[in-house]
This record gives sequence, structure tokens and C-alpha cells, in this order.
Amino acid sequence: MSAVTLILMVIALLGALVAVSVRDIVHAIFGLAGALLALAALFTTLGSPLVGAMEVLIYVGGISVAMIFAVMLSPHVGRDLRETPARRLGAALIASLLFAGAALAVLSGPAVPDTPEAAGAFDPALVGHALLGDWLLAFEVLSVVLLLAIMGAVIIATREPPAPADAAPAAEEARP
Amino acid sequence: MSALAQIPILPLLLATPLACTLLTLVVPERLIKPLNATLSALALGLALALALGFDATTGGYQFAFVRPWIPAFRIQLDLAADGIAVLMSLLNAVVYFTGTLTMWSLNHRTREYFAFISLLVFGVFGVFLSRDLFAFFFFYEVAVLPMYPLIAVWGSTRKAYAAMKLTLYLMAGSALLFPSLIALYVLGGGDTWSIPELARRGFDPSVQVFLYPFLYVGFGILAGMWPLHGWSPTGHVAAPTSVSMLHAGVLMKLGAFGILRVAIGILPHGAEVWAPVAASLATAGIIYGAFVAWRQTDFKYVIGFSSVSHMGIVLLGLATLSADGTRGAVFQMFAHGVMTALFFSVVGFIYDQTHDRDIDHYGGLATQVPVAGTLFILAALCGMGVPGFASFVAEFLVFVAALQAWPVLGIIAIAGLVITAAYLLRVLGKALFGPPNPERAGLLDLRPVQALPRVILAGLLLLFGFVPQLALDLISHIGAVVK
Amino acid sequence: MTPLTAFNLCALALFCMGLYGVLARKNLIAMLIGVELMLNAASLNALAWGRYGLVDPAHAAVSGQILVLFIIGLAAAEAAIALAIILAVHRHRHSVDVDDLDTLEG
Amino acid sequence: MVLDTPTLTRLALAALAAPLCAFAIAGLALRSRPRAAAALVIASGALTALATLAILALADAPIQQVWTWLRVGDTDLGFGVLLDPRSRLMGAVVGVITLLVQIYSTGYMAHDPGRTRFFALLALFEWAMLGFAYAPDLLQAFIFWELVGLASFFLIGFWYDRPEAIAAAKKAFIMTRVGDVAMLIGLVLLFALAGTLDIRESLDRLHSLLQGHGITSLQVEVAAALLFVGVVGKSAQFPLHTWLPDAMAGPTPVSALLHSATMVAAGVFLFARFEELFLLAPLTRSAALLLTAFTALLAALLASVQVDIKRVWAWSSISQLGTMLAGLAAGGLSSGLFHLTTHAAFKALLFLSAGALIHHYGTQDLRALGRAGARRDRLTMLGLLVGAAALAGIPGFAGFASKEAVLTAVHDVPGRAAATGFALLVIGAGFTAYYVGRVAFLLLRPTAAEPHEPTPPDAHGHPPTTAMSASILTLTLITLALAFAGPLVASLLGQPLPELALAHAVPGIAAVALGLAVAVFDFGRKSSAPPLFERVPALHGLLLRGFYVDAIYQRVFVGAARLCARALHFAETRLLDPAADGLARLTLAMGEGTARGQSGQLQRYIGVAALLLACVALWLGFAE
Repeated sequence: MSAVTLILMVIALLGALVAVSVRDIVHAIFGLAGALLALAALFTTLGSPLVGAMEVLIYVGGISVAMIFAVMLSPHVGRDLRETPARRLGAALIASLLFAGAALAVLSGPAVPDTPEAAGAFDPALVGHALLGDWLLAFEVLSVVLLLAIMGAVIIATREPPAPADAAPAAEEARP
Repeated sequence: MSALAQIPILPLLLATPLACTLLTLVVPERLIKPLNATLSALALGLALALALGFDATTGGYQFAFVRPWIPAFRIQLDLAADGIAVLMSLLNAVVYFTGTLTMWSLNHRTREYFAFISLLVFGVFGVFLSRDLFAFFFFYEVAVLPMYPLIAVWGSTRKAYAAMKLTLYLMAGSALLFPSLIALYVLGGGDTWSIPELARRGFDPSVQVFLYPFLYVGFGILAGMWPLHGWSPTGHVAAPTSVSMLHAGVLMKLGAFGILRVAIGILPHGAEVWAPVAASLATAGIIYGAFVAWRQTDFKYVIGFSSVSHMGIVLLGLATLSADGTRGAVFQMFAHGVMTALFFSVVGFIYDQTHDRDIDHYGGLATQVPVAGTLFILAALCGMGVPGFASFVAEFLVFVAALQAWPVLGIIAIAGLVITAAYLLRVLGKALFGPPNPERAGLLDLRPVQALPRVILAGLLLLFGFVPQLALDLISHIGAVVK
Repeated sequence: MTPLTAFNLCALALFCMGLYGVLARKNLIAMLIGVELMLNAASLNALAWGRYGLVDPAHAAVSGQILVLFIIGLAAAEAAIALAIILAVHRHRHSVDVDDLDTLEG
Repeated sequence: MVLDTPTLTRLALAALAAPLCAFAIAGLALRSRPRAAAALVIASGALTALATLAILALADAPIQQVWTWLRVGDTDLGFGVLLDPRSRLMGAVVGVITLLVQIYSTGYMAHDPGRTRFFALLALFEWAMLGFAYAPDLLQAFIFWELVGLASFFLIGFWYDRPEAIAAAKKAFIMTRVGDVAMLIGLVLLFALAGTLDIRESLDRLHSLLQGHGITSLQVEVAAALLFVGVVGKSAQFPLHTWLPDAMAGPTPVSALLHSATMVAAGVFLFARFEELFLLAPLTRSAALLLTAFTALLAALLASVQVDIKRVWAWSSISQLGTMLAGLAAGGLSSGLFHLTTHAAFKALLFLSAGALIHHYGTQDLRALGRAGARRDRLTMLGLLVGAAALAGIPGFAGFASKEAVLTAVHDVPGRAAATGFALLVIGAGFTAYYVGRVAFLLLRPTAAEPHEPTPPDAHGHPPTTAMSASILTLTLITLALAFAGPLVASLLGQPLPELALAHAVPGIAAVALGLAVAVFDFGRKSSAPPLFERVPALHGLLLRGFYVDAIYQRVFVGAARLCARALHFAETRLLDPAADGLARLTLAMGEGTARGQSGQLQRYIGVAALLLACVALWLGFAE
């Protein structure tokens, strides 16, 4: 295991830490972007440059930017994220319990091979063939899903809010 | 017979109420009642044709009509009628027809009411005529479920409570039934749902002993089995007239029919092992229902608890597992069905005028409304098991069989006749006889058109009382379960 | 510690951080950030397993990558929808505090 | 002349069919035409009377003709006629008495708005009773036995707007039903023992089975005892006797019919029909003898203090039924049935003439009737006195011959039980003479007025009509004639009446003479001394209340049944229903509890899910 890999891991984890802990949402998004970049690099070290590139393009370039736009478009969307200590403690407890349990399982699990496959097998061309061969149906479905998601997002985001008089009693009714 | 055999009479009989449901939903408002009357008369005619065309000398299943339904699970629409099914279909058709006529004055959500009623009747026909276990259960649920809206929307006293109670009890029964039926399918080889085929294959004795109580109790709840009868008097009381008629007259018979056809039919050994328990519960129901009916002040509660008592006689007859007892039980199902239908139709007629069912608030009804009063008296006489009425021969057969199978239980059950006489005569004495209550002076008697359905029911009671052979011929092929 | 185990642990840590974010944050966008972290943790695992031949031995070379590609595609769709919903909610309620959004309560 | 079998069968069927048709037509079609209904019913009654008389007189060997009514499995349940001496005699009694009562009713019920119903029910009553008398098999016997009870329910409760009539009818139906239940069980047992529903065949088989040890004598005893309980209920014997005096709430012609030829006679006839069975059951027979003789005495005592003329006759019926049954239990078939026949005539006569007086003077109180001038209705009083003489057992009248025959039959039975029964019967006969004398003197020699007298509903203030008088006259003649019918009955039944030895007859005659003498002493003189029983007020009160038997029943049995009903009603409303409701509420509460966890807050759901996942992971980790 190379030092590069290790460093990348540390960067990713630090970015993630920033993403979930800082009080400014914009900072958090930048933390996320950092972690994602490190992950993209890790993907490349795992012999998958194509995936790493997609990660950068879609996540860092798409999703993160969309988040920043969303924050910018909606005023006072929590530039000041303050959670109660109890809430953070509870979340941390659950997360660390899960981490402890799963780490224990990983470490005490059966031995796994530590020899990576030959890098040649990770030719992007192969991926392309597989994607348009065996996985063609899933690929097409995914494209439809994406299309629908975009259309849905447009519809949801552009619908005018109903008159508050209607909305309020509906909310009241829902509360028993 | 040969000409009749060409007509697929069972699918027609099943399709009539279903068609009625669908047509009721679409025809104009003013045509709903004529449509229902016509189609229920058609169903009655088909049921009569079925009874006349049935060859009682050969017995067995006749008029078979088999089509695949869900082939993947070998589920079939397997319609066939044996004598019991013929008799029960006749009962259902009679109560359907007369019940429809008694609701002529309904004007609240007529469309939905008649749609639900004919759906219920469709389910009941399906149960009686299905030889396929899955279809049997399917139709059983179709028959049971419309009760909830029918009571909750068109009912009276504590209708929401009664409807919910009824539904919960019956769902509890179904919850016992459904897994048991699947168990029968799986343990029976997993390749057939046919009831006769499953019965022929037989089951391991330990399986029978384990499964039988589930089936018995599951069906028994619908049959008003003590002590799980609580839904039935409350439901009777709350339901509108024709629903009460169908409910007590036909629906409770589904439970007894299920016990006979499925529980005893497929698991005879289990039935034999559990017979003493079943007979004891039935006897307890006879006595308990009669005593509790004695304390009631509401007309419909009296009849409701009398149903518990009379269904106890049915269950006692079934529990004897003898030929005579089973015949008596099936005949009693028919007699009790017609009788309670008559009871509820007359009580409903009076209730519609006064909105009061307290027997202490009446008196001298026989003077005030002689026709309705006479019909009620006839029903009460049938309830007491007086000779000349259909229930006499039925109860006699059950009692003879019970005395032979369990002398002590038989004697207790026969002693119930005294209590039955006491509570029915109490109602007659308070409400029908005695000095007329001046507050009820304005009561109208039945007009001829209104009397027609009730007179049909009373006439059937007398007809089958004087010529019980009509019914007994149909069910003469019932054999003893345990020789 | 083998490299694979290291990748697994790293992914696990990312996942748990994401979980922490989802649980601790009240802001919807912040929660979305946590979700993205969890998804990426899963992707990292999938790639690592693919690299070390634990995914679908017949097509070990590509299966892990394809899986991750699909995850990324779906994540894009998910993020688009989620952001749209967040904007819509914000317009309705003038809040993206998840504690206020309990109309699903039974 | 003897008629052939098909003719006799046809006659019997006609006798059965006529009243049923009359009932159906009168009840359904002639509701608004009472005259036509009455005419129709009387025509059917006349036809039946003629047919039954012809069957009585013109038959020879027993005839049994059965048609299948229904077939259950391999068992045929038959409907048919059995014309043997017993049923021929009973049928003729039913036919003649019913006809006379129907004719009488045209006058008696002339003003009643419900007389169509009345005549229809009379026809139903006759049909039921005749069907029972001619029944050749157990099921048919039971069916018509029940129908007799049903018809008498409707007739006792004829004036159904009067609560006491309804109460009496209810009581009659329920009390006899207690007997019916026992009888049904007995019949089923008999069927199980003998394996056939045919009455005569089953009795024959019982005999041979008992000899061949196919069945035990205990089984026969039990069957006989159960049948006897049915008899006790129907014939109003102690302890199921309290319904009969109350049954007076019906119209008087109904009482006449009920007490003579139908209803109560059905019990006696059942005993006679199963005489062979009872002969095989000596224990039951002894018990029956004692019980019925005791009833005869008890009822005679109670009759001695009544002031309501119909009540006197009612108690006297119970007493006389006890006498008949004692005779039958002693094995005196012809004595018992002879007494049934004479009693049917004179008791009908007594009720009809009492009815004529009530109709005329508007009261049922003996003293009031006397004061009002009952003695001026000469024909009615003649009939009443002839009937009374027959009831008292004055030599030369019908009752004397038959009662002496019964007494002799009981006397001829060895054993202490029979001796006790004989003593009870003799004392009973003495009291019978006493209360008969009392009635006669109270009617003929009026006493001082009482302040308050209620008017019964069948008062119309005119002397008996021609139809009523004609019936009374006919019955008077029949009663007089029956005094000499003993040998005829005996030869018909094939069992000679026991020889009337002087030694046996003396106690009976002496008791009657003594009773009459006391009656003369008490009521025949112009004296202010209180009569026999009123000198002991405590006893008088006890007798007036029937030894509190009714009250005890109300307390014990009715009370117990009511208590049972209350308890079960409590169980239903307070235990079973709440249990079900509680179950439902528990389910609801569980649902609500679960729903509370469903806060709608996404993070809680995720948190819980993650926690569970963590637990699974931990478990897996430690398990490895």
C-alpha cells in the first residue's frame, strides 16, 4: 500500500469531517468537494481512471455546484448550522457504534486476497463494451431515470406555492 | 334433466348477483329497485331450477363447471353443487329475493346499498357452489366484507361499534382460516385445491388433530359458536332489515357450511377427536343463547340471541358426525335461515314506523297489526320447534342423533326447548298479546305488496314443515362421517 | 493490514461520517451532503472489491466499475430531485429544518 | 255389521281431514264471515263425530295403515292410523264431545268479535287430538301431542288482550313442555331399545327383548318413567298440576273441551296406549299409582274450598285424572278408560252448564250465582245436577260405575303401595262427594250477599240459547246412558271390568255417603255455622293457596331460571363483551403506541435503522 493512497485516504476523511461538522453550509460543501476529489484520485489508484473522471465530472462538477446554487438561491438556508449537543452526541454514538461493529467484523472477517488484479484488465474500453453489452438494459433504464429526474426536478422547483390559507389547515389536519 | 344439463346453471346463478352489482352501479336511480327485484327473482328462479334439476337419486356433485382461474397455483373456478349446496343456494336466493322486496322503501344511498347487498349474495353463492378451496375462501371474504359498510352506513343502534366488532371477529376467524387452508394445500401435496380431492387423499392423523381446531373455530365464529358469538347479536341489531335477514339467515350458515364441507369433510379424524369439545360448546351455546335471549328487551336482541341458540343446534348436529345429525343440522340451517329472515323482516317493518324496538313499549300488536302479528307468531312457533314448521323435523333429527352420541349433552340440549318456549312466549305475551298500547294506535299493517315477501317466508316454513321430504331428499345422500 | 482492509476501513469511516451528518444535521442540504458521503463510501468499497477480485469473478475487471457508474448516475438524479424538493419546501415553509417536516407522522 | 278395512281407513282419514280443512279454510278464507266459519267447523265436527262413532261401532280386528311421511336415511317416518279398541274409544269420545262443544259455542260465543278464530282453533284442537288418538307410531304421537298443547295454548289465551289469559296460556305451554321434553327423551329411548317407531311392534319387541335379556329391566323402567313424566305434565298431575286451574282464563267451552276429551285426556290416553310398557315396569307403575292417587286426594281437597265454579271443576278434573291414571297404573285398562269416557261426558256437561250460568248471571262465584237465582234455569241446573251426581259417584250414575271399577282395580293389586293408593283414592272420593254437595247446595240455597264481585268477560245476561240448551240436554242424556256402558267398554277393550265385590265397594260408597252427609250438614241447613274447612282458618288459607305449590314454583324454579338468565346475561354483557372490546382496545392501544414512534421525523427513522444495523454489525463482529 503506497503512501499516496494513504495520504489520499486521509485527505478524503478530513474533507468528510469538514463536510459534516462545520457550521457554514458553504464550507461544508467545499469540504465535501475536497473529499470527493480525493476519492476520485483513489479511484484512479484502484485502476479505474474512467470512474475517477466521472466522479470529478458529476460529483465535484455537478452535484456540489448544484448544491451551492441551491444555497445561493434560497436566502437564509442555514448559513449558520447549529445543532444541539444532545443531537450531535446521539448521532455520534450511533455512527461510532456502527463503525466499531463493522470494523470489528471487517478485521475479524475471513482473510481476503491482497493481490490486486492486473491493471490491464481495467481498460476503459472494456467498461464501455460491458456497459453497452451486458448492461445495456440497465444503462437505458438509468438514462430514462435521469431524464425523468430532471423533468421532475424542473416541475417541482418551478411550481408556484399554494395560497397559505390552504396550506395551513392541511398541515393542522395532519397533526393528530 | 338433459335439457337443463345443457345450460351452465351454476355460472349463471353466480353471475346474476354479480351482474346485479355492476348494473346497479350504472343504471339510473329510478331503475335500481326494479332491477334488483328482477335479478333477485331471476336468481330465485335459477336456484329453484337447480333444486328441481338436481338428481337426488344419484346425489353427489352435479352441474360441474370447471375453468382454470390462476393456473400457476392450480386454482380453479370449480363450480359444482351437491344436495347441501342446492338447499343452501335455495335459501340464499329466497332470502335475497324477499330481502330485496322488504327494502323497497329505502331512499338513502340506494345505489350503494343494493350494490353491496348483491355483492354479498354473490359471495355467498360462490361459497356454496365452489369445490375449490381457494375459491371457497375468496368468495367467503367477498361475502363477509360488505357487512361492514352495510351496517356502518345504513344501520341503527351503535352501528359503528357493531360494524367494527363484527368485522374484527370475522377477520379473526379469517386469520385462523387462511393459514390453515394454505397448510391444507401444502400438506395435501401442493398440487390441488380441490376439496373432494383433498378429502380423498386424507391427512396424517396428527396433522388433522392439529389443524381441525383452527378450521373449526375460524368457521365457527361466523356460525355464531359460543363463546365467540359476540359479534352476531350486536350485528343483527344494528343492521338494516334486509342485511339482518341475510346476515342471520344466510351468512351464519356459511360458517356451519364451512365446518361441514371443509373442516369435517377434509379432516374427519380431527373432527372425531374434537367432537366432544365441539358438542359441549354447541350445547352451551343452545342453553346460553336461550337464557340470555330471555333477558333481552330489544326485539332484535331476542332474535339475535335466539340465533346463537338455534345455531347451537346446528353445530350440535354437525358434531354428532352421524348421518341423521348432519342431515338435521343442514335442514336446521335452512329452517333457521327462513325463520330468522321472517323474524327480522316483520320486526324491521314495525321498527321502520316507530323507530323503537323495546318490547315493553308495545302490546297487543296482534290486534293492532294482525297480519304482521300473525307472521311474527308463526316465526315464533317455528322457533319453538312446534310440529308443522320446518324446524321441528330438523331439531328432532339433531336431538335424536345427539341423544345417541352424547346422552347427557342431548338431554341438556332438549331441555333448552323449555327455555326457548319461555323466551319466545315472553315476547309474544308482552308485545303481541295483552292490551293494545294506545301510544301505538297509529301503526299501519302490512299492505299486500309488503306482505308478499313475508308470506313467502312463512309459507316456506309451513311447506317444509308439512313436507320435509322436499329438503330431506336433497340431503339424503349425506353419510355418517364416522361409521 | 492488507490494502483491501484499509480501503474497507476507509470506506466504513466515510460511511459513518456520512451517517453522522445525516443524523446530526437539521438542515436538509447538510443532510444531503451526508448522504453523498455514504454513497461514495459504498462506491469506494465496490471499486476496491472489484480491484481485488471479490466482485463477480467472471467479470471482475469491470463489474465494480459499472456498479459505481450506476451509483454515480443515480446519485445525480437523486441530488437533482432532492435539491428541487428542498427548494420547493423552502418556498412553502420558509424553512429547511427537518424537524418541522413531520407531516408523515402516523 | 262390520265395515271392511279400506272403508274404515277412509273413514278415519276423513275424520282427520275434515277438521284440518275446516281450520285452514276458516282461518284463511272466512276471517270476516264468522257465521260461515262456525257452520263449516260444525259441519266438519259432525262429519268427524259420525265417522269416529262408525269406527267405534263397526270395526272388528285392529287395523293399522301407515304411509311414509318422510324418509331419513333408512328410517321411514310414517303417518297413518291405528284403529284398535283404545283408539276407537278415544276417537269417538273426542268426536262427540267436540261436536257438542262446537254447537254450544255458537250460542256462547255469539257476541265475541274473534269467533271465527275461535271456531278455527276448535277444529285445530280436534284434529290434533284425533291425530294423537289414532297415531300408530311414536313420532306421529309426539307431533300431535305437541299440536294438542299448541292448540290449547291458543285457546286458553283466546282473549289475548287480557294479561291473565296470556299468563295462563304461557304457563300451560311451558309446564306441559317440561313433560314433553321428558317424553321426547323417553320416546327416543324406546326407539333405541326397540329399534322401531311402530308403537305396537315396539311394545311387542320390548317384551321379547326383555325375556331374551336383550335389554335390562332398568332401561324399560327409565323409558316408562320418562313417558310418565310426559303424562304428568299433560294430565296436570302433581307436581306439574298448577297450570290447569289457571287455564280457566280461557272461554268456558274451551275449558269444557280441555278438561274432558282433549289436552288432559291426552296424558291418560298416552298411559293407556303404552299400558304394555308400564306393565313391564313395576317400579314406575307403583310410583305412578301412588303419585296419581295422592294427586286425586290433594286436588279434591283443594276443590272443596274454591268459590269460583270453574275452579272447583278444574281441581276436580285433576282429581279425576288422578283416579283414572291410578286405575291404569293398577293395570285396569278398561276401568281407567271407562272412567275417562264417563268423566269426559260429565265434566263437559258440568262445564257447559256452568258456562250457561256464567253467561246468564255474569259471575263465576258460586254464592253469587246462587243468590242471582241459578236454580231458576231449570234445564241447566238439571244438567249440572246430573253431572254432579255422576262426579260424586252416587250409585246409579255414570261416575259411580267407573270410579268403583277403578277402586276395585287398585284394590286388587297386591302390595303396600296399592293399598296406600286405595286409601288415598277412597278419601279423595269422600271429599269429591263433599265438594259436589257443596256446589249443589250453594247454587240451590243462596246465602247472604258479599260486598264485591267482579264480572267475567263472558257475561251476557241472557238465558242459554237453544244451541247451548240442546248441547247440555244431549250431554245429560249421554251421561245418564253411560252409567250402563261399563260392560260395553270392557268387551270392546277385551278386559272385563273387575267384579264389584261388596267388600271392595263398601269403603268407597261409605266415603261418598259421608262426604255428602257433611255437605248437607254444612250447606243444607239454615245455620250460621261455618263449613268444615273454614273452621280451621290456617288449613283453609293453605287450601285456598293450593298449599303454596305455585308460589314455591315461582320462587324455586322460575326464580332459579331467572337467576340463571341474569347470571348469563351478566356474563354476556359484563364479561364476554367487555373481553372482546378490551381485546380490541388493546390492539388499538398497541397501534397508537406504535404510531407515536412514527413521529414523521426522518432522522429518527434513520437513527433507529442505523442503530439496528450497528447492533447487527456488532453481533456479527463478535460472532466471527
